[in-house]
Amino acid sequence: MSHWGWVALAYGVTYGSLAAFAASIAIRIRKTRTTLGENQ
Amino acid sequence: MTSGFWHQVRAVADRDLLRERRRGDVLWITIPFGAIALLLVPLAVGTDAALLREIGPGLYWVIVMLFGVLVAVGKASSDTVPQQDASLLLGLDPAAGFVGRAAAATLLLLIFEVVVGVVAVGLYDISIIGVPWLILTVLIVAAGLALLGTLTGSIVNSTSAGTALVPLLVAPLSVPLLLGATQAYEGLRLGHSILSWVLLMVAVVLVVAIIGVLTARPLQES
Amino acid sequence: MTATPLVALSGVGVRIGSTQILRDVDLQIGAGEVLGLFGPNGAGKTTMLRLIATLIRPAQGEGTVLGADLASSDRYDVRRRIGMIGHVPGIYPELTLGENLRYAARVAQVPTKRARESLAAVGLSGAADRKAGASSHGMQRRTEFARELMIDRSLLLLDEPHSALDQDAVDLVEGLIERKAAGGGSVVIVSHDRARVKAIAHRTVELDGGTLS
Amino acid sequence: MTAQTRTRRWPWAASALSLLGAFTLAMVSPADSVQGDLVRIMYVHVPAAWLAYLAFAVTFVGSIAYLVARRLSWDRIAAASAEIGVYFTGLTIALGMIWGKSTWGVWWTWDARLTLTAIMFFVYLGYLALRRTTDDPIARANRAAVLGIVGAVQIPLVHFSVVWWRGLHQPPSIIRPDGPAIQDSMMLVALFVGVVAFTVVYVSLMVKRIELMHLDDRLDAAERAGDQPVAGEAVTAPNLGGSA
Repeated sequence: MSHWGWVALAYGVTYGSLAAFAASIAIRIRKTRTTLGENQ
Repeated sequence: MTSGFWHQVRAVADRDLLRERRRGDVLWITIPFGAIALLLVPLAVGTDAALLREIGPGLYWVIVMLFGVLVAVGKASSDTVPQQDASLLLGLDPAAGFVGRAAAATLLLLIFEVVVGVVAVGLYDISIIGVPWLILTVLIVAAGLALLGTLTGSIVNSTSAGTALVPLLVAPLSVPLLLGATQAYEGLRLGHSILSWVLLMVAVVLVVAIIGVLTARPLQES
Repeated sequence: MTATPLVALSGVGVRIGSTQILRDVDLQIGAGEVLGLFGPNGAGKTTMLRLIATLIRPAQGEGTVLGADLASSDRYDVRRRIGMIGHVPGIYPELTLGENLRYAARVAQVPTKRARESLAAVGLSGAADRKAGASSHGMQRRTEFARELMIDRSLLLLDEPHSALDQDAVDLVEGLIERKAAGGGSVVIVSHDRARVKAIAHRTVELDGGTLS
Repeated sequence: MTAQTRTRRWPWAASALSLLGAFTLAMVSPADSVQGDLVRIMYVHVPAAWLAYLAFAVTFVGSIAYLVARRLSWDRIAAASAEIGVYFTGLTIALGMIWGKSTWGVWWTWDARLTLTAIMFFVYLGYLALRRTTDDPIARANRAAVLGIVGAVQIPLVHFSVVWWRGLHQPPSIIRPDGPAIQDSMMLVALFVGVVAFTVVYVSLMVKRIELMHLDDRLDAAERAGDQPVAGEAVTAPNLGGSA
């Protein structure tokens, strides 16, 4: 794979996992808020 | 560190050793488990003598780290809540309890290391060299691993996962001991000075012992 | 009871995990008093004993036992003066009855010859070399009584003392309780056997729904 | 009831902005004379490793603070930071392997820092496993605090042992696998901004993760509100009905 291919993979893994981790927290926050019966 | 403290340490150590002698878990379960691991590896990686002589020492120390710690978490060294309550109400200082349990585990680990060591020498034709240093290494590893196992054992103390979690907690933390022991033996073989590795292992023993004593009371709380 | 109480709890609550076991418990136990504690299963009687034994920190309220504040570290110093015989015997099945007592004597730092004497006092000298795991529940409880005889305690906490004991063992227990109360110590008995306990207790309290009434 | 926990918007915005800045810098900075464009992997690999250790340092401080002050807020900080630390450690290892494969053709180069990061990953994975096995908040905080301290105090010991061990097996190579020398100031700027951006991300994740913990506690409390019966009330007098 070309150099840019590896770089793209590295940044894809970085930003992809960051987004997934952040999203998992945000989703759990929204879910808990709704069960607590509050709006955002 | 009054004389009462060491008196209680000996009482706890004797108690655990007596319980182990009666149960025989180390002798009949943990040691055979280590020995069979040594037997299985050549079946997997091939029985070429030079290869086995090369990987023998390292493999021995890995088995000591992974299975030796089971000595410190056996039934003989974990108390039920009523047993802990009774000891506490006898005025047992949790720190003395910790040191006593670690001392008993150290002795049991020594037995493990020696017996499994004999099996390793036999199967892998490991040459025993630099004996005084080797004995020192075996002693320090026994103490370090026993302390790590006892400390994580009291951290995990009667949680739902129970003692299964201890080997997972100990394995990464035993890396300085593992490298210390393997490099010490390597150094002996090549005639280098192994003081730095021995001091590293002693540092592990001191650090874990100090943390164990200082956190004995908060851990008893939970 | 003008003397300062051995045990004083005010507004004490205990929570384990997310369940509330005890709530705003107020209790005073004076020296020389024998207190009966009754209540249905799960009312928190055993938790109450472990609380008084300083083995649990109160989640709410505060309390002192033998002068030590339950939330501070001086509770470690009074523990040796508290004896507790719980539901489940706190002894080691692999060790013999004698070895269990010798261990207790060594930790409590009393002469180990007392182990033999106290075993004889509870009528178990013949069974000293029998493994605790191989002994009956009644014998294990007697061994725990022997342990309490061996060490001078100011406070005795007994969980269902009459259960699994034959007649002369019951006399033994009640003798121990009377001697302790006469000597200025106090005893808390948790039990379902209201008749027996009412006979020897000065006062009884009902623990229901986690609060005393 | 505890104070209403406001939902905070700024963390996600701040993180996105700073990452964008770091990304552009990483792309515009010059290629490395030897590594070529592969050096750009360093602008995410090094910050990730740096943040992993910062996170475990926060867990260490939080653990000590909890044992001293006995306030659960410290335990929450220690726990959130450990969780985020394990994430960053995992990311560092993944990036290290991508670097290894692209530069040396081998996924795992046994380079000292990468090996050390892998060991730390398992120590704090054990920390998270320990927290999952206890449900009583006080007992869990006590135990996690001790392991948080043991884990951190061991890092120097593990570090020395691995670096010494690595020293013995250092294959002669033009470029040490640990990373190329920084040749150009622009590279340094890109790296620095990368670390700053990742720190902003770390703080944002911490803020949101602790917000979630507060909400979980409030949910827990709501379930246990006043009407929550005491455990004992679940036991009622047995009613045998038409027994003989």
